Parts: sequence; structure tokens; C-alpha cells
Amino acid sequence: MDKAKLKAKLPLILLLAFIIFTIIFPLIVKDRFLLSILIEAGVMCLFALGFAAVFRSGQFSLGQAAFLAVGGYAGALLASKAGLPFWLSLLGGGLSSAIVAFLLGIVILRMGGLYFSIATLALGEIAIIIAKNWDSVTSGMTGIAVDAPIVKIGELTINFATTKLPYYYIIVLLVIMAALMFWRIDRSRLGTVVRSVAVAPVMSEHAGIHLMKYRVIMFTLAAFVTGVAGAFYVYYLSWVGPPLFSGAQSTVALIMCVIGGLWSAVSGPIIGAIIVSYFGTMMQIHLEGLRPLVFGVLVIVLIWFMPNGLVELQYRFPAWVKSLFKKKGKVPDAPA
Amino acid sequence: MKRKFIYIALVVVLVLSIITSCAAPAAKAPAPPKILKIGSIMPFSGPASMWGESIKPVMEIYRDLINADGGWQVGDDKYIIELYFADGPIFSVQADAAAARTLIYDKQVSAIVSYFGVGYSAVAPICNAEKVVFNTSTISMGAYSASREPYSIFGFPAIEMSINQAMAVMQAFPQYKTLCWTATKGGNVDIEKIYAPVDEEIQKKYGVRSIRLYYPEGTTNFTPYLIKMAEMGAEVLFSFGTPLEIGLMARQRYQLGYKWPVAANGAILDTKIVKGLAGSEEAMQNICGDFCYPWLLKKVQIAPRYLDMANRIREAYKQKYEGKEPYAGAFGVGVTMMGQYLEGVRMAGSTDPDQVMKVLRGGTVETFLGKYTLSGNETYGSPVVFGFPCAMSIIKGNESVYLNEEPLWDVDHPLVNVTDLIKE
Amino acid sequence: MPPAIFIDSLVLSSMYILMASGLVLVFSIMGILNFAHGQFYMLGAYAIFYLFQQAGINFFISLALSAAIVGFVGILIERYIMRPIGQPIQAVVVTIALISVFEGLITLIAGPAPHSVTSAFPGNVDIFGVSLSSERLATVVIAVILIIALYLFIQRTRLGLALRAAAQQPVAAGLFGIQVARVSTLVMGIGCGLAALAGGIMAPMFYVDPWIGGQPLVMALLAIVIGGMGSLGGAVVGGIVLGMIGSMLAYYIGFWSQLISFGIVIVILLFRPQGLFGQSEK
Amino acid sequence: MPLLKLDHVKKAFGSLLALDDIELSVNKGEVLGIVGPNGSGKTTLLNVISGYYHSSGGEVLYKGRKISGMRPDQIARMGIIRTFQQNIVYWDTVTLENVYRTCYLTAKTNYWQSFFNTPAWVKENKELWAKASEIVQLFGLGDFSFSLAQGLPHGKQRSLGMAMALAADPDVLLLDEPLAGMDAYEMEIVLANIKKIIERGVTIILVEHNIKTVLSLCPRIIVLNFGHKIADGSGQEVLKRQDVIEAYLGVE
Repeated sequence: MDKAKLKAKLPLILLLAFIIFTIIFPLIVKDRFLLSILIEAGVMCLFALGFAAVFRSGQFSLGQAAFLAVGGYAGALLASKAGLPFWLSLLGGGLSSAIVAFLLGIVILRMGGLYFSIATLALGEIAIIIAKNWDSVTSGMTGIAVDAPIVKIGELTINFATTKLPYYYIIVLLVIMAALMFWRIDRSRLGTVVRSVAVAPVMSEHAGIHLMKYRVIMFTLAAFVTGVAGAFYVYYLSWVGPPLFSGAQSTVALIMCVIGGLWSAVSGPIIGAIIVSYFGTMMQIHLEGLRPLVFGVLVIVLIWFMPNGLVELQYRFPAWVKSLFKKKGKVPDAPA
Repeated sequence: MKRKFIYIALVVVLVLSIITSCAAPAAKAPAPPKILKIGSIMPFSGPASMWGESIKPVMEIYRDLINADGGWQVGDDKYIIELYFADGPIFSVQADAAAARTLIYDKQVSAIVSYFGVGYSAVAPICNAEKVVFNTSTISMGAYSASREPYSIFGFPAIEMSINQAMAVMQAFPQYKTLCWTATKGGNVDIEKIYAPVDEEIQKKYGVRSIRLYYPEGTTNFTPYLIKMAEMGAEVLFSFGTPLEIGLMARQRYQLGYKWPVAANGAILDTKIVKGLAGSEEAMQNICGDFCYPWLLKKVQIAPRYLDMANRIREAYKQKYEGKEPYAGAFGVGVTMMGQYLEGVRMAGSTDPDQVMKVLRGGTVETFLGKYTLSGNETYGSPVVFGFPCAMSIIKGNESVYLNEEPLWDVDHPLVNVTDLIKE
Repeated sequence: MPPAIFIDSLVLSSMYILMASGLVLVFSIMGILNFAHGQFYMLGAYAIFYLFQQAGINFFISLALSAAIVGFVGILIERYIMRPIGQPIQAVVVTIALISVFEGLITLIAGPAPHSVTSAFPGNVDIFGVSLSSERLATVVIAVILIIALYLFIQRTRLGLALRAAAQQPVAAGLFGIQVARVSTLVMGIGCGLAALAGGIMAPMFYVDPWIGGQPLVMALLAIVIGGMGSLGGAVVGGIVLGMIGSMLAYYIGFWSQLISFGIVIVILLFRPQGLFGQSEK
Repeated sequence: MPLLKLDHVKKAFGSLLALDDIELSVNKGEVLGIVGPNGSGKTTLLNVISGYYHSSGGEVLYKGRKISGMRPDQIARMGIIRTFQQNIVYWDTVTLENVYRTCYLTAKTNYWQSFFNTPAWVKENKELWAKASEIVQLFGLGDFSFSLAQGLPHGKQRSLGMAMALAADPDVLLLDEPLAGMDAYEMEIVLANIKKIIERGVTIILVEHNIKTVLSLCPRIIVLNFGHKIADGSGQEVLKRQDVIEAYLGVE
């Protein structure tokens, strides 16, 4: 086989290897704490993917956590009040979040740039105030408890309360599905159009692109994914309440996207989300009071050296390795 | 060149941190014969970290003193106690849950005590799934259900206590008849749900009228709310806010020319901070708050071994921290909630969580604060009233004066003159 | 309406205006939203705590010193962190990271416990038979003087002219010999100094802890959106509107005023997507 | 029936009347030059036609249909494409893709086909790229196909702007000062390109400051001054008129 072909296939092979690795990983490493971090990282992956999708349509949303909340509450209500099964509640969470996003989007996406950001910030706060005070639906601060699903497949009964492994596989599946969707969008005509809208709105509009349509599409899609993530997260924690969805999470999503690399639609947010949630939790456990300082400094340092995010490493790392070997050859030459 | 070194350093740091974090659970010390592991989720980062930082050392001293005595007697065995702390900044559910998981999965604790964050409902399922006793405060509300959570107990009756405290304050100031409960709406405590039902009872029993006013979260400027309260006829404020909010409320009330008492809920009232926030000697008059040194009170009966231990803890603390007195609230939440679990283990004669819970549910245990009776009810929380001292301190002049609790529901003893209560 | 409420709304307004004008200045020149603006407020409050409370320096001198120190910190950050990074989104993330850096650093230095600052203007004064806190009155007076001074600086001085030019036409300003990079460094300093002043005058009235910056930032963000991004007048109007809501409306409708202050932003943006005083894009 | 008709179009900014009662009709295949001193409302006129501004009064008719009040993208999809005075390009990508993106306007397959990469889309996509590449070559940008559009020299960016407009297969092309800020060499290329477009039979409205260029390209010229149309006719006719000369001399 020729080298060029192999090289072209390399990313695909690496991706497949990575997916297989994620699938067998919990079977080899039986660390339940790590598993729980990975599950939360998965939720954050979906969240960051949604955030990146909105961002890449040229809008900077500071209230994405509100869609996590809408999805979470919808999922919890569908599960506990309507008694829907797990899968349908996830879907319901995503759909209701998407509907809310669509209705809000056609109104607030008219605002440009920073006005939109701050409007979403305000909406996020309003969502939390509503969640806290709409007792008849959200039960205020008490929140809604969600029973862990019990799935029966033939003879096999999986009780989600006793084992967290199913959650891991479900979130991996969800992340792969969302990643595939956003990857396809990014590579297809829709993605190109959305990028055009983001980088040169006036130009795009005069080239026949209806700005609002594409902004709303991306906002709604992102909200759908975020809503599914919210519903899943609520199932995983088996409870939903207002403190879950603080506005600060939206800025965390931004940090994740930038650390991973904003100019890649899929790999950047996913890498960023995994890195930030893993090290964030590790710092919380090991550093305690020092955590904010170390976290902040690390973020700044990372951005300083890799302003385009960790995805940049795929170009930088091979070049770096090469330069290391080159230098070694050069050193004896230098004195001469 | 320079950049390269920084990259190398960065990669090394990343790799090292991955290794250490993965290796941490694996590298366990060889276990000595009998060990009882207790975990505690406390805020060590974020705005509440001062409470975690001041409670932690007191709990550690208590652990050290028990271990110095050869361990905790359970049946025929003596257990060495190991105490693990995890950071749970009280406003982050995710962080609380992560803290609970690391305590349970990595440290393999058999109980989590003294937790008071907002993530109760996220932590409880983790504990209950792993049969870890979870001792929390009734203030960390959530969707509690006795059937789903057989291993949750509410060892710190913050809510029950606050009703008693409010009544104590009303009786310390008999000239006032209107009590204004105030809190952030949708904050930690839903005062509407919990206290509205007792309004009538309070009115009947003490002739005290209750009114309510809420303010938004994060409020530092209480002026509009205080003026509104005054118009509603408030004479005593009972706040569920943080000490910061109490102090600011007291100060702004004084600036507006109101002299009402401002009372605070909870064991987290550090008088020094409140005094500072109130701004001046006059402004801080009539601030009432919890004070968890019940041995200072005449009325409270504390088991001798606990009184003894309390004094030893205070001694050790003073030695360790240059003569400073340990933070009073640490006896209220930290050490007492740890003690309740230890009492449960002693009484059950085993560390088996089922046995411990059998003893604790509806059982009566001795603590640093006196005798506790935990409810066996399937209802929310644990109305602990018998013997719970609920000491209030009221700032008068330069010193604080203490008065005893006056339980609302069960024991009906008359209020003792405030000045008689301080032991000489 | 009780007169105390009126003074109270002025106090809140002046805090929001000082915060918002700093934020607007930085935004209009550098094109980025400084999310760590609230932390400069916090730094200013701590500076007052150390200078005025601990060292016993005169209140006004320590106010000036705190503005200078925090402004210098802002300049350092602009010069050595933001400018090398360059790209706006990355710079925004840096400001978000700076929030935890400052909070963590101050926690490390001063501890997590809150501190209080003695009032520089204790007691009450009687005006037309109404007893008002002299501390609050003084705060309002200082804030008004500061806002007027800022206005004069921007409208009447050469430097102010350079600022306005750089804000409106960075490229053209560059051609006319205004060093935009230097101006943005300066503006970062002024913006951070303003935040520090706001923190400084509010510190004796409220309290000082490492987390006090969050609320003022959110209010300043709302204020600049209500007023219209990029205009100081807008920041003033936005600050006054929010101050009124935070105090007067709070007096009439209680805690729902918070919902109103978020809601009003959305309502205003729906009818005027560029804020009350913002320039329309078209 | 004229292709494009402006009927008493007014545009006011506050109290300033940028366009006052403009009457204009353009026939299919016509090349119309709009000249006038600075601030006379030339660009405003283009903005009103292309939908960037809503007219304050009167209406714009295209093929007998009222288009004033429509969104720019609707107008663009009807076949009226404009270029910009400033250099606006998609800065995130290369020259070729800039043109390719505008080709989308003519694509027949829908987004779903693109999402699932159906054979129809693959086939059309190839055609679109070929078309883009052809237009890029036409405008002499072939050497820059794969360099970032943002980094192109000024003249090339202007050519790119026109290439992008042409890629949308316009019926009416509105050119807003295509020659502004160019050196003589670049100007020559752009002029050649405009001539190429004219040869394709596209209706063109050219706004230009440089009256010589307009004369060389446009058989018909209108002159604007302070928002009024003061002349309409062939180049020779227009230049003879006293008010036109005054308008020009008065400013320059």
C-alpha cells in the first residue's frame, strides 16, 4: 500500500482507534471515580459542542446553560410526571429545549454581537429565577427527583441506580452522534453558509443568505443537543434543581471551546471539554482553595502558547518532534 | 529555545498530573487493623470557604484526640479514625457530587458528615447507592424521600432550630410583637413552605405576628427592603441570610434610624465579622445569632465525657493556634455531626451502615450540644427538640449575652431572665 | 416615596455608572468585553481596605492611590497578556480566566473571610428634617464628581480627543499619529481605575471579600446594553435606570425587581436592538 | 417594461434627505453610470436598491414587482447582486472558496442532500467548484486561488468582490466604486473585467467617482447632487449641462 494513501486514512484510523479505546476503557480501568468524571465530561462535550455551534454562526451566547436547564427540567418532568421511558425523556428534553430556542431565537437573534450575548445572559438569569419560583412546576429549590431507569432487555435487567456503566456508554453514543452531526454540518453546504454568516454578515446577506434563518437553525440545533445533555445529566444525577444551571457554566463552555480550539467545529470543543472537566475536577479534589488561581493561570498560559487551542498540537507536535531531531544533528555543526 | 523548554515543562506537568491523579487511588497505605473512615464535604474554595477553613481544624483535632486515646470504642474493638475532606464550594452541585464520589470511590469512607451545600439531592443518591451514611443539615434541602434514601440523616436541625431561635429572640424582647422573616426568595431556604404553617401556632402561643419579605440573591443593599419592612410594621428581623447579609442589614437598618433586633439563623454566625460589617458600636446592638458553646449556658445538660472532650478540643486548639478560641460553629456542625455518626457506630457496636442507621433513626444520642433525638419519621428532616440547646447570643454593649432555647412544640418551660443565663 | 430610597437609588446608580463607563471605555477602544472588570472593582475595594483601614491614609488619598495601583495592574495586563495574545475571543477568555486568578490570588493573600472598612463619613445628617446617612450622601457626591471629571476629561482634553478618535476610527486615528496600541493600554488603565474607584467608594458601605466583583459586573453589563454600547451617555442612563429598578422598584415590588432588571434589558433590545442611545448599524 | 424602476424614491436620515424623489428606470442589458460629488447619494441609491436601507418613501420595482421593503437576501435571490465600496471578503477562507460560496446561490440541490452527501450533491458540488475556479481565472486571480482572501492586495480584493458578485449569476449587478483606491495597472484589469461582464449581457449600475471611467463604460449616465437627480442621458449630453459642471466644480 502506498504511504500517501495510508497517510490520508490516518485520521480515520486514529478516530476509530480512539472510539474503540473509549468503549473498552471502562472495562479495563475499573475506577468508578474516573468513570464519573468521564460521564460528566461527556455531558460537557455536548454542552460545548452546542456552544461552539452557536458561536460558529457568529453569535456568542452567554446563556447556553438555560437550555441545559430547559432540557433538564423537561426531561425530569416527562420522566416523573408523565412516566415516559428514559430514551423518550432524553428526546423530549432535547425537543422542548429546541422549541424554546426556536421561539426565543426568532426574536433575540435579531440583535447583533454583544447585545445578543447580554440578552442571553439576562435570559439565563431569568430562567434560573423562574426555576426557583415556579413552584407548581419546578418545585423551587427542592427540585424534582428522577428515579434511575430500569431497562429490561429480554432476560437481562439493567438497573441504572446500581451501575453507572450504562450511562457511560449512552453518553459516549450521544457524543459520537452529536459530533457526527456537527461534523457533517460543518463539512456540508450548511456549515459553509453558516460560516459565511459569521464572518461577513452584510456580505452574506447581499449574496442571498437569509441571516436569521441560519442563525435560528444553528441556535435551535445547539439547543437540541444541549437539551439532550441536560436531560441526560438530570437522569445521571437523579435530580434536577436550579443550582445545577448557574450562568457561570456558559463561560466555562467558552473556555472549553477556546482551549480545545474554536476553529474546529467538533474536535476542539470535545478535546477542550474533556481536558477542562478532567483537570477541573482533579484540581478541585487535590488543590481545594488553590484551585481558582491555578485554573486561571493554566488557562491563560494555554491560551498564550496555543491561541488556536489544543487542536493546534496536531500540527505543532510533529513539527516539534522533527525539530528536536534536527537540532541534534545541527549541534555539532554550530561551533564550526 | 526558551519556548521549547516551556513546552517541555508544560507537557511534563500535564503528564505528571495525569499520573498522580491516576496513581493517587492506587497508592494506598497498608491498612492498619481497624480503621473507620469518615469523609466531610466542606467549602474550601469560593465565597463560603471561610466556614470550611475554620471548621476543618476543629474536626481534625477531635480526630487526633480520639486516636490519641487509642481509638473509638466499638464493641470490643478500638477503631482508629481517618478523616478525609473534599472541597464542595456550596453553590456548585457538580463540585459537591464530585467531592462525594472521590470520598466514596477513592477514599472509601463509610460516612459523609457535616455537609451543607445546595447539592444535597445530587450527593444523596451517590451515598445511598453505596450505603454510605450521609449526615447533613436540614437546611440543605432537596427532594428527600425516606424510602429512596435509607442512609440519609439530618443531624443538624437548622430549620427546627431557627423557629426556636426566633421564639427565643421574641421573648428576649417582649415589647416587640411583630416578627419579620426575611430571606432570598428561592435561596437556600424556602421560608414560605417551611415557616408559614407555624405562623398560626406562634400567634396563638406567644402572640407574635409573622410577616415575610424576600430579597433577590446577591443583594448587598437592603435599604429598600428595610424601609418596606418598617412600613409593614416589622419590629424584629429574623434573617436566613449569610452573616454578610446580617451584618449589612444591621448596619443599613441603623443608618435608616431603626433600632430593631436583627436575628440570624444558623450556626455560621461569626460575631467578629458581623460586628465589623455593622460598622459601629451602636449599629451592631441587638444583633442576635447562634452561638454553639452550649456549656456556657446553665440550662444545658451535656454528658460529662463530651464536656470533657469539648474542653480538651479547645485546649488543643489554643495550643496549636496561638491561644485562639476555636470557631464556635465548628461545634455546631462539624464536630457534632461527626460525633452523631460515631455515637451511632458505638451504639450499634458495628460499622455496618444498616445497623448504624437502625440505631440512629429515631434514636437518641449524646453530643457536644446535649442530647439529640433524631426522628424516625418518614417525613422530611428530623425535628430534634429534646435537649437541643440552640444557644442564642445577643450583642448588648461590648459583650454578647446568651439565652437558652425555648422549644416551640415539645417542652414548655418558661423563659429565663436573659442575664441569669451566663455561667460565672 | 421615602427620601432615603431616593438617595439609595442614587448610590446604586453611581456605582453602576462608574462600573459601566469603565467597561464601555475598554470595549469601545479594544473591542473586547472585559469580564474581569468586576474583579478590578474588588481589587479597588481591597486597596481601600489596606490603605485606608489598615494603614490609616486619608480616604481621598487612598482612593486616588487605589485607582492608580489598580489602573497600573490593568495596564500591565493589557500590555503583557492581552496585547501579545491579540485575537479578541482569546482575549475575552483571558479576562474570564483573570476572574479566577484575581479571586484566587486575593484569597491567598487576604484570606477568604470578609473584611469591613470603617466609614469615612460616620453618622447621619439632617436635611429638611429628614435624617440621611452621611456616608451615602458622600458616596453620591464623590461619584457625581468623578463622573463629571471623566466627562470633562473625554470631552475637553487632547487625550480625550485621542480616545474618541481611536474609538470611532482606529485606522484613521492611527494615520493621524495616534498610537492606537498605546491608547488602548491607557484606556485599560483608566477603565480599571474607574472600576477600582467604584469599589473604593462602595467598600466602606458594604464589605470587602474576594467575590464581591460578580454582581457589579453583571449590572454594568446590563447598564451598557440598556444605554447602548459604546457611548458614555448610554452608560450613565443605563446606570440610572438600573439604580432606580434596584432601589425604587425593589421598594414597591420587592424581590421581583431583579427579574425586571433582567427583563427590561430584553424588552429594550427587542424594540431598539442597539440600546437606547446606541448608533444604529444602518 | 423596464427591468428596474425607481418610483419617487426617498431616503431620509433624520432630517437629512439623502435621496429626494428619485425617478429612474433601467432596461435589461443596459449599463448605467451614476456619478455625482461626494455625499450626493450615489451609494445610498445602491443601498436602497439592494435592500440594505429601506426607502423612506416611494418604491423600487423589479420586473414589475415591488422590492423595496424586502430583505437584502430576498432581493439578491431575485438576481440583483451588489459589490461593496469597502473590501468585504470572507476572511476565514481562501480566494477560491470565497467565490465558491457565492456560487451556492445558484445551486439546485438542497441542504439535506449536502448533509448526506448524495450523488446529486457531489455532482453539483464539483460543478460549483469548477465554476468558481473559472470565474477566479476570469478575473486574473488564478495565482491567488489558495491564498487567504484577507491577505490579498487591495486591487485583488476589489477584483475578488466583483468575481463573487458575478458568481451569483446576477441579472442586475450593482457596482459600488469598483475602482476606488486602485493604481493604474489594477484599474486596467478591473476595467477589462467589467467589460467582460457587460459582454455577458448583465444589466449594470455602476457608481463611480471617476467620470472618465464612467464615460468609457456607460452609454447612459445619471448625475446626482444632494440627493436629486440633476441629469439623465448619454455621456455627451450630460456633460454639456451647466448644473452638472457646477455641481462638480462646486465640490472639487
